[in-house]
Amino acid sequence: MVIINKETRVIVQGMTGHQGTFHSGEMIKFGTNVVAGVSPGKAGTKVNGVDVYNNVIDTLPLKPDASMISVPAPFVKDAALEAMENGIKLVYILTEHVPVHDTMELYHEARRKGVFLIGPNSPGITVAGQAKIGIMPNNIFRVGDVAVASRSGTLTYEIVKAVTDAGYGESTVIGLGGDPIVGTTFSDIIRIFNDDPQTKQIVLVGEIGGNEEEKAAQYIKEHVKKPVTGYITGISAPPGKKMGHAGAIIEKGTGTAESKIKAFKDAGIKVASYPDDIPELLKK
Amino acid sequence: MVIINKETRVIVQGMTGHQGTFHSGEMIKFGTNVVAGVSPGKAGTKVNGVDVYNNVIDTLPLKPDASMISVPAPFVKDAALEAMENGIKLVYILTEHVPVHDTMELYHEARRKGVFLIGPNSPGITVAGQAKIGIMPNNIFRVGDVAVASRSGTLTYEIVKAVTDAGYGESTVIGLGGDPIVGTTFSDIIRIFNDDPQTKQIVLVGEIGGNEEEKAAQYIKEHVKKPVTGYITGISAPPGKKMGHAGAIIEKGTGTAESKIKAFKDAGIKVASYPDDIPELLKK
Amino acid sequence: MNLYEYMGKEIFRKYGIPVPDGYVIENVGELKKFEYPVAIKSQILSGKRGKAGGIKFAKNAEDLKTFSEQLLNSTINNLTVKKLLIERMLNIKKELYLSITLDRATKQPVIILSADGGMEIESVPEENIHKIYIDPMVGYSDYIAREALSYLPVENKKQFSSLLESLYKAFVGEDALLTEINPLVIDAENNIVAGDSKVIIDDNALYRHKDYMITDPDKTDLENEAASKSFTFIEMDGDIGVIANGAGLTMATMDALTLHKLKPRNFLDLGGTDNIEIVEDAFSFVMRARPKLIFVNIFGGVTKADTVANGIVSSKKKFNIKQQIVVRLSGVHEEEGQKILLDSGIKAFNNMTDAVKELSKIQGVE
Amino acid sequence: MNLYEYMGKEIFRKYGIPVPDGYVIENVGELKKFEYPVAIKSQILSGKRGKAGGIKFAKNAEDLKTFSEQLLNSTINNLTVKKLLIERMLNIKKELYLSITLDRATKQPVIILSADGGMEIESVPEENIHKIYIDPMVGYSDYIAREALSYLPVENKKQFSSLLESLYKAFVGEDALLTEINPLVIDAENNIVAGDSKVIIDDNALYRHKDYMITDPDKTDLENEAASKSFTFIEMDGDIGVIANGAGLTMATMDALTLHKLKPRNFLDLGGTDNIEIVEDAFSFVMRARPKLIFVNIFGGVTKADTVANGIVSSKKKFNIKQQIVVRLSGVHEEEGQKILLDSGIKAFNNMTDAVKELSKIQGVE
Repeated sequence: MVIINKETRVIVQGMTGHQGTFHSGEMIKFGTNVVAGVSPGKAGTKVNGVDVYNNVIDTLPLKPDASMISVPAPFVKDAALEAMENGIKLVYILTEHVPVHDTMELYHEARRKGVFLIGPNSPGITVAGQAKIGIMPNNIFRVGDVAVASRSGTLTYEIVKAVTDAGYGESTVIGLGGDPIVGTTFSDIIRIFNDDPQTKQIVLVGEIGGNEEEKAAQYIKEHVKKPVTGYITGISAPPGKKMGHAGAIIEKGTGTAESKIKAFKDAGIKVASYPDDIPELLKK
Repeated sequence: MVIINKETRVIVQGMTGHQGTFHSGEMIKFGTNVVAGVSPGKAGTKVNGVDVYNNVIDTLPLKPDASMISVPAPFVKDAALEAMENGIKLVYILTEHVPVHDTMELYHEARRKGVFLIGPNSPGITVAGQAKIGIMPNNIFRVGDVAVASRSGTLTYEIVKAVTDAGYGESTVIGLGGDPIVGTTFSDIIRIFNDDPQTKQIVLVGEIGGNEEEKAAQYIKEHVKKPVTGYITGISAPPGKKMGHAGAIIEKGTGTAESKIKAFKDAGIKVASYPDDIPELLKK
Repeated sequence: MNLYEYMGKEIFRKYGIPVPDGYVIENVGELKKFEYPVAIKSQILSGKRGKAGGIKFAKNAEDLKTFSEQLLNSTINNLTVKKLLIERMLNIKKELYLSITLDRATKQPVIILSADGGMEIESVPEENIHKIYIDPMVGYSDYIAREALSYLPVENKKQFSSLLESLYKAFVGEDALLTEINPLVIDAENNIVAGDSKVIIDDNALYRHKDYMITDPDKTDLENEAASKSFTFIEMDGDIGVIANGAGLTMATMDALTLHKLKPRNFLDLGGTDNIEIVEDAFSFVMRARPKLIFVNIFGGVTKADTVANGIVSSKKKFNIKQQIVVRLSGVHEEEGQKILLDSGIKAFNNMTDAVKELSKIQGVE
Repeated sequence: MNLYEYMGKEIFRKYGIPVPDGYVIENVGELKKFEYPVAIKSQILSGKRGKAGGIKFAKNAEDLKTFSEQLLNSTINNLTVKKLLIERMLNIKKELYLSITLDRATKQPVIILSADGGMEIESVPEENIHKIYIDPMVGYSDYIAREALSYLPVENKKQFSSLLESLYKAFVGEDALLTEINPLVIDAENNIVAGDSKVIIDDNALYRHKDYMITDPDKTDLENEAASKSFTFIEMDGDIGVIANGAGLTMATMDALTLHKLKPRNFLDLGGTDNIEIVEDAFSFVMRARPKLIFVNIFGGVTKADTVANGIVSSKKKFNIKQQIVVRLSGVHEEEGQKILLDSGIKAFNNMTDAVKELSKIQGVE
């Protein structure tokens, strides 16, 4: 188990919304311990059998450990601050299109407060057989020893399914989020995976932009003995063109698909050319 | 030794000013390792034989550990941020009349960055026989085992001199500063004194306002075996009247001289009625 | 610095916090045509102003003039009423309490709220007072208003949220130690209005707010004049003029006098100086407070003992001081200082306890 | 969103950053009486505009008109010039470089400076480029300007400090990803003026800046229209229309095509949706880009495979699509989706590699 488990007490900010309702239901089906919802003005109602409160502070008697944030982008910063200032130590932001200046502030505040921040624009985290906070499809997982970290959403499901279909299982799967700044990066998660006894091998699904893949590769080179398989998207992206919220602004010198693939190879990481190739590269 | 010693590499921000020049000279006489001065626009000059630079960043090759800030109050926040953001881990602010909102920001930034912030409006810190950062008179100290923490300036010198004249000596003497918010409080320093093998007994010179004396008393009650002597000023202060920068706004319920003296007595601290009485209460 | 109600309300207006329409007068000639009824509010820095008769209501111009004449220059709670705030009377449905102040314990701004407004917050039961702390590194965010609203019977939630955000901006932007609205009025139309204001600005930050700052209404004229010379000088009820150096030592001096049943006429911190003229300035303020006896308590450091001794001697001549001066001189240049004093016939002690005993003897309170 | 020079300069002006006097025209009828000499600057989003002939100088009204006529609607670096900025010509003494951007590695704003201005910053030697990081929790403080000045030959230090503070305020206040001034001009009177502007605003924050935002000048009309419907849609040079779901999967799709020497006509991320109409909207944009062949690559999750299948079938009818559609459907409701497609004669693959092979076969690039 890494980061969350069956006991983790989760609240959902924005639970009465369309996404909040659907995904909290899926989470409960998966086995997640959803203890409360928060939606201003909706106190007293129930969603998926779970009580809804107006404010995070009202849920504190339930001792929440984690919050999933599924509110519209303009309200994400406020909701995440509400969770962090009320002492919640794991905050996951589902919402996409969050202004990067908002995320930047949340990133630094999370580090200051010792909050594990996932996202924004992330599919969340799933620990197979334990709990899921986020929106990954429930049925693609099998309990196993492959940990996956990815900057993508759909592509992650695709890869997890391929891994499962090939007869492997997963320990922890985390979507870091597709934005230029996210709370948890490859270099953070690689340490955690490396220390997790349940994880025997690691898959990293990177993307052009930033230098987190390069930093993680450096760490792997120096500290990680577990086999690592990598894949980088964006090799075809024209320099300077921005591929939506994929965080794909090519940066001078670093951040290209080439530099990331090179860093991976230098660190002894097996690099797949297509997502479909990943299962073949896993250690039997 | 606590906090600083002969080796501590000190810079002085505002060294070319009247106060900066005088006190850096006294510090050097005391034995303090003053490695550089900082005064914008004054690079290339020397004060007391020490090179002056324009910016803190220019002194980084000298590996400064601590900075003394002696610039006018409106520039204190900027100077302290300059020191902290450049990685200096002990920042002492001599200046009085710093706006409390500025100090509040510095307090939180110091905690975040792990900076030991002393002051503002503080006479500084002296480790007898080692080093002094601040403005305490050089000739009142003798190396010994009495640690002193005080919220006052002149009153501290008076008490230290009385302690020395009575045949005792000091380990570390720190002036926490007379403002409503200061970087280091009694409850911070009491832990440090308690852990310091050189310190055999402790003198706390408190003042009305705030609840730091009460918090320290609680800690002493639970953790401190060393004898502690206390003195509280402001017993005569009319409620609600503010005694200048002494930080003496009486707060509802807590913060009165009575509540502090009671907290001290409850914690087994011997309480002096007059500053002159302190040496008599010390353990022989 | 404590601000008068009308000054606090000017700040509120600047930050978009609704206040009743109104204007300030210093004499009845300044009364204007205005919609009735109006409230006539004495501008004094004192609680329980209403109970003491400092607030009256007028239904017409005649009443307004009569009451204004009564209030202006009257004495309420020992304070002279120099200004009146004439305000449109609010149609009050509910009174709440809202303030932001600095919590010294956590070093954070704290919002204090209560559904029980209109009375002194000290008399509101603890369980009806709610506190919300704001981390100054993060600042205000909307969830704070949502939480605040969960404690208050407010229907116009949007208006309250924006008011609270504005109050926080005023607190930070004006370097306030306190921004208090009591009562925070909900009127018959469910609008939220600041019924009163109590604002305290950090003296040390006044240089950033020169626009509206003149003299501190909470200080005596002499105190204000001393403040303009950077002395911390406070007038008190006793008869012993005090000059000491350092806030802590000065306060300890007051304490020692009080413990000996001696009564200080003033608090004066000479500060860290080494200038005879500043010592003379200090004497000029103390003498104007007309003490019966003078106590100078100095521990020399930055302020050297001999400089102070010279200042005492020259002040004695300059201000023709007849009162007895008891001096305690210690620390840097102590011996030089004591000799200077002795030469001009003043005996100086070198410890505080002895000097205070001498004062007791002179005052016959031993 | 990339802003034109004149838009960036409007922002600069709003924050008090000095810019040359000037005005914008779309046709020569809008030319005004103005002090000569003037610079005539083509408003296109392209570097090396000057070298490509996009900037001209006029000494009198006649030249101004002639050059403006030449430049307007001309093509420079493959872009059509629709607007000109007419500006008072600066008397340049020195050109510096100054920008603030977001450093993804440290998650902080970073100030980038160089005494070598007026050329592309990429061509300035590393040792002449200086970086100062700003902690966003602390913000700007004056020492940052002092440090910056130690790297730059600037005499008017006060003006520079205030300019730098304003640029940081603009960077934060306008949700910028980049605020760049190149050249930062020091003129003959030692005044500092922004000679050019390059400003990029975070698309996700445009809702906070509705005042000056209309359409993204950096996007094609079709891209802008798609953006207004919240699609991430980018036109490209190839011939295969692409619809996929999720930014990562869409990008991986592009990569797979490219690795097989297939050329995408567009990037279109369907996003997480479960609505047939959105699939139809996606097709409408792809069809307007006139692809030769269409590739739909879906991994069902929130977006269910059968919904997409239904959307494909209805789009085919609605837009009368003659082009071949290659579909890969996998994930949630995969079997239902494949059946729907098969029923209307479209063969769906369930893995990406097979689908791409099929495309290669059709295009004959195997």
